[in-house]
Amino acid sequence: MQVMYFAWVRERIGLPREVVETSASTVAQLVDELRAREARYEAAFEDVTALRVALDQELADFDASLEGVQEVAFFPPMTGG
Amino acid sequence: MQVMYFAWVRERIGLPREVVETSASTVAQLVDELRAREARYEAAFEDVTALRVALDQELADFDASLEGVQEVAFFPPMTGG
Amino acid sequence: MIRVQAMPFDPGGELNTFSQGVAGAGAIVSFTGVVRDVTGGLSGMEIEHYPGMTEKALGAIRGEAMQRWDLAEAMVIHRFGRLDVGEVIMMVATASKHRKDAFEAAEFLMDYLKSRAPFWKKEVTLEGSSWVASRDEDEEALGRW
Amino acid sequence: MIRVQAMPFDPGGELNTFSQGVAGAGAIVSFTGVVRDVTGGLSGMEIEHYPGMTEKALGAIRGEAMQRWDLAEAMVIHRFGRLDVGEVIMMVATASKHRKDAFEAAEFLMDYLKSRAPFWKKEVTLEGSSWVASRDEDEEALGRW
Repeated sequence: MQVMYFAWVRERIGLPREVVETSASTVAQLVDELRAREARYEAAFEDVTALRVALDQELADFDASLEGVQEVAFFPPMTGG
Repeated sequence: MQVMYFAWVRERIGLPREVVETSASTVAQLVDELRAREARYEAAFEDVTALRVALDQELADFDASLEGVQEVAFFPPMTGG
Repeated sequence: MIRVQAMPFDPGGELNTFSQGVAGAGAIVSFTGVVRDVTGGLSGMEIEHYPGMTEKALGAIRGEAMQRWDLAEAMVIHRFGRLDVGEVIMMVATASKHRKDAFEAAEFLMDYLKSRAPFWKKEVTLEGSSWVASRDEDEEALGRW
Repeated sequence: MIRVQAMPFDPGGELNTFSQGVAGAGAIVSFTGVVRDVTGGLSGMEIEHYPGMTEKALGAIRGEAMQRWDLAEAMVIHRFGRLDVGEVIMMVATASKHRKDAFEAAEFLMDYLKSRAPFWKKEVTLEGSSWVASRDEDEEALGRW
């Protein structure tokens, strides 16, 4: 599964994207797996309410299923315009 | 007193402005005087609710006083923009 | 800035000039009104106005917008005289730190100048010409403010 | 029309091109966002985005605006990458027969792209750089629609 990070999530984790082997069935489970990896992931995901997630480039909730999903992206709330 | 006419009021009366000698103390009295003059004035002022009036270039009501007023203008509702 | 003129003007150029003149205000809203042949057969428009009162009325409307919203600047340009289909009739622009202020003030300017600035439009077709009737909804739009 | 680009663009030129392309729609509203040094000391801005999702999100927001209002056309241009103070960040334009539709749709587009299109702004000063925090009022603005 392709996992992407943007803005300060990318900076904290230290890379823009990576391929993750996971059996997580929801976004929340994937977050728990990533957070358990290393301090930099823990730092990025310490407050999930400050984060947004997109599944295959559509905004989703953290309890959404990962079934069939190829691309997961984590980022802070958008600040365009 | 300078009296001015715009848009279809001007067209019905047939002139854009004229000096009117009047002792009318309100706009409504001036309208009655003008209407009594000729058919073209009667035609212009037949429905006063379809008209607007400005006194010295400020919108006013038909019962407004003419005291001290130098310029009266009659016209249909505005259609700018 | 208020301008009442017979001459055509370039809305894009005006927008850029306006925008460059308002340091500190990052939100710029513009409204442009263009003569359109909606029904088919329109050859143009004649706009009559009341010189003197027009400038005063637009100045007062602009002044009220500047007081009611947090604006760095507000601009109104309105043409009079003969206009062809496709020509720009008028333009409003507002600049603020906040997009909401810029939007609301631009709508306010449009609503007020529609019904309170002394302009009268006459549509010219091949068959003749007729004064544009005022619309109840334009008068009602003022109720919002 | 949706455009996401690193290159600067000319808002006045875009407004004119847009306006000329929408025959029949006499009411044109535009919003332009400019990098402003509000606090003093800002040297520029970095805008990051999510290629692919950005175009999809803007397309979906534009599509919803076209459905909900009587629009002839709606346009969004948004830059990414490094921008200096005074540069234009983005622009929205709408065209309609009715000024109310043009205004509302432009506000809708702005409110949605602020909080739903994947852009992130970073302010760059001489002391360093920091991500712009999202504002509660931007999220709340969506409640209107």
